[in-house]
Amino acid sequence: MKLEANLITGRTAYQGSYLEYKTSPRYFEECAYCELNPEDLSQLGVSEGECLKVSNEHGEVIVRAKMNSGNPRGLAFIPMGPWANAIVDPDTRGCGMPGFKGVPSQIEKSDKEPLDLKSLMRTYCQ
Amino acid sequence: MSELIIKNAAVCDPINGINCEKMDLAVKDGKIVENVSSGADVIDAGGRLTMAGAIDGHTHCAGKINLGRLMSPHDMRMNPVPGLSGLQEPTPYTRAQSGYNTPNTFALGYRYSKLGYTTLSEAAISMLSARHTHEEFESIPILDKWGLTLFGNNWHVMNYVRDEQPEKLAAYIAWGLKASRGFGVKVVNPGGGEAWGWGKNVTSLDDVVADFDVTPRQILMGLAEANEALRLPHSIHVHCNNLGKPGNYETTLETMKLMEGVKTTRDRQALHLAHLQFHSYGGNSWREFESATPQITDYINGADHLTFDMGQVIFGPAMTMTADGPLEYSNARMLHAKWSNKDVELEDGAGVVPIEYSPKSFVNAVQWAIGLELALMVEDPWKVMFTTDSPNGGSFVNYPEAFALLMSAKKRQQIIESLPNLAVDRMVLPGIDRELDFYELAVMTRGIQSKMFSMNNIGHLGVGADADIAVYDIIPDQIDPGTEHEKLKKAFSATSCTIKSGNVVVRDGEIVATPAGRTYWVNASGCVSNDVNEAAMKDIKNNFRRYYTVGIANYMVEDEYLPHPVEITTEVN
Amino acid sequence: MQTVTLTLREKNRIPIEADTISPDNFAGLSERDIEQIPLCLGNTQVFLGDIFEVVADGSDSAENVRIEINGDLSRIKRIGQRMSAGEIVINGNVDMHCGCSMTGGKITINGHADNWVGCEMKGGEITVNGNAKYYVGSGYRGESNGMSGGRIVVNGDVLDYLGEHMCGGEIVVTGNAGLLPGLSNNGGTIVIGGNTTMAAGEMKKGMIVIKGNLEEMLPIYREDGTEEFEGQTYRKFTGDVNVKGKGTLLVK
Amino acid sequence: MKVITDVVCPFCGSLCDDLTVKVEDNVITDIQRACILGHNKIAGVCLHERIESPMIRKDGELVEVTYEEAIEKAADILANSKRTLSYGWASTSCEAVSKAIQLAEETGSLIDSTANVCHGPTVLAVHEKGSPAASLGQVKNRADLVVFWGCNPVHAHPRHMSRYSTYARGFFTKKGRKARNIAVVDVRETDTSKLADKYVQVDPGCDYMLLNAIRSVINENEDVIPAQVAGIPKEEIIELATMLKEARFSCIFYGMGTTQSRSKYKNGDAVSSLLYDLNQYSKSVMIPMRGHYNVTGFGQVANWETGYPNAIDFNRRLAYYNPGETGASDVLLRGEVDSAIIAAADPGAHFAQEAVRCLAKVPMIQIDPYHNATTELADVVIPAAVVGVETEGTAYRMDSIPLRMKKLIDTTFKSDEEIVTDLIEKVREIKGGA
Repeated sequence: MKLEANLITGRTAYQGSYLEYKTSPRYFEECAYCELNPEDLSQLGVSEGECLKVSNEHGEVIVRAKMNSGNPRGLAFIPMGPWANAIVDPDTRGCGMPGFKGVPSQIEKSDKEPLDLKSLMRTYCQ
Repeated sequence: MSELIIKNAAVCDPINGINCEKMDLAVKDGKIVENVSSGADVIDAGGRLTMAGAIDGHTHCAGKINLGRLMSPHDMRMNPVPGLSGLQEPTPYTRAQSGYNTPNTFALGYRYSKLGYTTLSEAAISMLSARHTHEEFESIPILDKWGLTLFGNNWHVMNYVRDEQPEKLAAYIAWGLKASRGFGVKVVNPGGGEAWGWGKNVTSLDDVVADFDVTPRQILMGLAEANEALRLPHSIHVHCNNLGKPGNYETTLETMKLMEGVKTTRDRQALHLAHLQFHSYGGNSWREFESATPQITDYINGADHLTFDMGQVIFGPAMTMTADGPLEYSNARMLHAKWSNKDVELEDGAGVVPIEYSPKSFVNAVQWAIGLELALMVEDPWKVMFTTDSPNGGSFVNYPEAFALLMSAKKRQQIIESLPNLAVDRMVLPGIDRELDFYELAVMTRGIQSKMFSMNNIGHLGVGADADIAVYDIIPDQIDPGTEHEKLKKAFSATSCTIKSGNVVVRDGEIVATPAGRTYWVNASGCVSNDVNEAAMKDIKNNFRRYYTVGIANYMVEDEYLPHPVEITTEVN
Repeated sequence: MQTVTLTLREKNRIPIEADTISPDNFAGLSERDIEQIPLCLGNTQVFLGDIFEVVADGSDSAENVRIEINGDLSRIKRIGQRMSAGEIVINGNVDMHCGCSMTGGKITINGHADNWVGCEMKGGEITVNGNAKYYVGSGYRGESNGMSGGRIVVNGDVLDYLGEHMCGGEIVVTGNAGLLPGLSNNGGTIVIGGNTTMAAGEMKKGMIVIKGNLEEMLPIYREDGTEEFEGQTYRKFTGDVNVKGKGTLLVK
Repeated sequence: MKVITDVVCPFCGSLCDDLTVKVEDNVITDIQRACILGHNKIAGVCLHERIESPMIRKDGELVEVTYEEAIEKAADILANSKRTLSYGWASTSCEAVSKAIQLAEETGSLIDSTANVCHGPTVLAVHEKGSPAASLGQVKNRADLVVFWGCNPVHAHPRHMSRYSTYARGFFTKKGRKARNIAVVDVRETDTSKLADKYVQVDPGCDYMLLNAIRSVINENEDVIPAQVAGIPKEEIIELATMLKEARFSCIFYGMGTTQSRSKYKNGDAVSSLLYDLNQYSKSVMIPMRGHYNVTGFGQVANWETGYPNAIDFNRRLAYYNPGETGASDVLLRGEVDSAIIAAADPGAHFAQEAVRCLAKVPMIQIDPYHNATTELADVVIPAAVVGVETEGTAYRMDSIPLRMKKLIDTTFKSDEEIVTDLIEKVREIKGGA
């Protein structure tokens, strides 16, 4: 079961409070998740804390599921940070700004765990 | 420090009554001295025209010009005045340069220096953003600067004027000058800025400013009297109400008359009118628009309490920037142009709008003429300060073009012939054959500034003055400015030599050194009694606590922002 | 007639700024002279001969100069900038600003073009026989006049901001266009063969024809009957009403 | 014990200047009035692990070296590169920015700030239409309508609403929250939208459509608006436009929801155009919700020193500017730089994957107080003092009001400004010798 979703990324106060402490496990907890509408989550058969694979033409990332009834259906939110950025649209559309919001993506349940910061960054060094 | 002697200079120094006399100038420790030792460095001026460093007494060089830059990245590559505009590579002495109307700070310093200017008076410091002005000042190399602080729409000012507390008003101004490290009192569209807080404006000296119950007339009078009570070196510097509107000359006349009653406490004018060109319009609509220079200059020729600057228009692209927020919005609507606005809490505001003055536009052509008319129809050059209100009427790099116009009736006539007939009918310039000489030009670019800002150390070449000197590649008795305008323009565009505080900064039109300039500010607190000051501070602190978004402690510009300060105090010892 | 053939020796990663490659600059120059023309590679200067194999034949004035460039030029910018006459044929992809500010002559790109192709163009003709990216025929930052004359034909797709601030000339795109084509049009003509979206914001004058599907119509146009264009009938819209625009937007 | 008052918070663009900090034995023991973001940043200086020593990557591992070695290595990279990207400079002082620009000019580099992935499009919008703005105090004292468009201050600027906007009490707004209406436009309910009087849920990426529809109402062209635009019924659009038109003073605060969504800078451009129309009827201004506390300051300094606010390319010695070509993300995405110097920002964490891949490939110098994602990719790491806590300097608030950041505690770390000054000197030495 895959959910077609529109991915947006953005700030949260909690992600922000660990901005200068990225090596802390709290930063990981506050960034490596994806918020979905409860109905979307139940459609995927996923409950909060379980893992999701979010993928699109730019890549894929494993994050934990989180519920947010404020999201309309089909809208996925991942806090700004390395996990979100693994799958944003890098094209700057002629004006310098990559596609951090409005990236068509597929979401499915995963039994893999999210990578921690260092492991995630290491994938870029290969 | 080193010694320097400039030999065979044709010195034109109106403050000291010297009119193109061949003489030597001795310089020691950055000052003009009687004589120097035989070991002094020698510059042979070869009979060239030599004046004190020029002073731009009303220019927008720091602060809201940055908003102008932000709005016009395309300005950076504009190059209508080669050598003084556009993108220029760094050299061993200079940083990279950009821009025309809104050049970067480095270009501002270099290009003014090339024109022989050594001091700038920034026309408006917004108090809450004063640090910004001083940061840009510090980034402009070579030149000395000061800035005039905006007071005309300040809540404290309006409250004290309404409540008839002139002493507290003076105390507030002294405090505000210190907070902003400002030099003098700038008044822009008094009352209009506050009205613009609600999207409105005032239209006469007697409109009542909503919520504050004062009129522009009262604000002007209150500030002028406080200015004198504090013995400030400069008079109030006024941008009248109704700038840029047909028929506004009446408001301007009223403003001038209002100040007849002000008793000055220093030997200078009681009122300086900024960019008078924009305030000398006749007609009751744009259709009827015409020059009202005769009405304005008739009055000025009979008055002795005021000075003004021209606000000359230069054809081509310019960038208007002023604290007159409502004016800029109406400019933007009229011109269908980009519009920036910045209202500042409890204080003034600002607006920035690009403009293009076209010789084909009848209005623009008349505007162009009015600036020249004002300078030529006022008999006494000691009332006229040369400006383009850079970059409002046009960039300062065009000053040589405007000098040439003032010095040549023939050149003016050539341009007039290319203007629309309708425009020519609405101006008085075609009938004027006066041509300024070098002496009068030196008055308008150096002498009057020295007097009107009470800056005895600059604007002249007498012993004891700062060694700010410009040598132009002109032999005064071998040129006819009336016919040789290209030669004249070229010489005024790049000095043979500019000396700043005794340092040679320009040689043969090129920058050869970039020492840091100084920043002047006026500390008038000595003219305020302690108890009045304490009472005013109580009000000020109260307003900060309730209405400002920064604390009073974070409002005062710190010493760090003036690494090269010159503090001027005003009390009589 | 003068013909010059440039063949890229090796594909570069750091962009080369090649505003010196134009018929105006090559006219009357020998092979040797052309090899000595400077180009910018990052913060260093290189010579044309270092980057390209140069074969030149004949010597003539700019209008009779034909430059053919072979290779993957996707990191070579500003080819044909400000050219006034003659012809450039590019066999391969080309980087940004190709033909920008040109006033005459002809550029043919047998490959894909990058951003700002024909930007602030005043005259002449550019044909892209592949796709082009962002800001085809538009203006540079802050400038309110983009392309003011000449003609650009893209026989493929283009991306966003096609013809932004255009005030004259003509752009024809055979394929699809990205977001917001024809923004602030002030007198140019744009024909889009395929689909696009949110067209013609702030158009004051000029015409924009969309033969395919206009996916989202900006709520700033008033329908104004129909109009024929190239034998087809289109719904005619006039606007942008918010700038009191008199522009014509033709939509199927 | 030292009590320092009127401390300016070095976290977000709100630049709150009313913090009180207590210091005992050079350790911060108490912070008053800061939000969670500011508190964690200031407290973190003494709590979080710092990069203790300069490091150079050798055989894949960062090993500690002397400061001089690190500077030498860094200068060597810069002096020998053809196209260096200098990036970040937003969480630092204007004085450091000035030095960074000088370094970029002297090395023929390209320099960009974090506006690249934040309010860069806002800057492009100003180029198009200008910036009808006001200081935050105008909003506090006058605004009877505040619109938060695509921004979420509860999370990103936690004290904004109490100090400047929603709850602030001013001269004409003595009743605070009761004196004003709050409207929120967003694609999803947020903690900010929950506090609004009016919440408008726009379809993702359709802000430009909605803004144009509002303009059509303001300009009395309602007839051109279809029954629904951007997922919002026409009646609701008219209601929102009427709120704006009838307000005495309104302010539209806008955030990444406008700059990063589909039509990017055209959203800010359209807000500007809306205000150009609206001010015929009622006073209205716009203020961008800037993120890093001094990203505005970078723009100011760069603008006066180079003529351009960010994305400045000195490759050809002249300043050249063209976001989309000279932005940090642009050049990294195209893989066209051959070295990088990163300071006071973390592109490793905040850039798109393709850009990060390029950063990983080239020699990269990092200047930062903390180990972050970028450190994982860096070849030279130089630790720095935390501006606003360990060193002073100027910062600009989101409304371009400059404030002086204080030094609260002593440190042995060098400031960004000092480090860049040393780098300039070393680069000159290398280039002079060559």
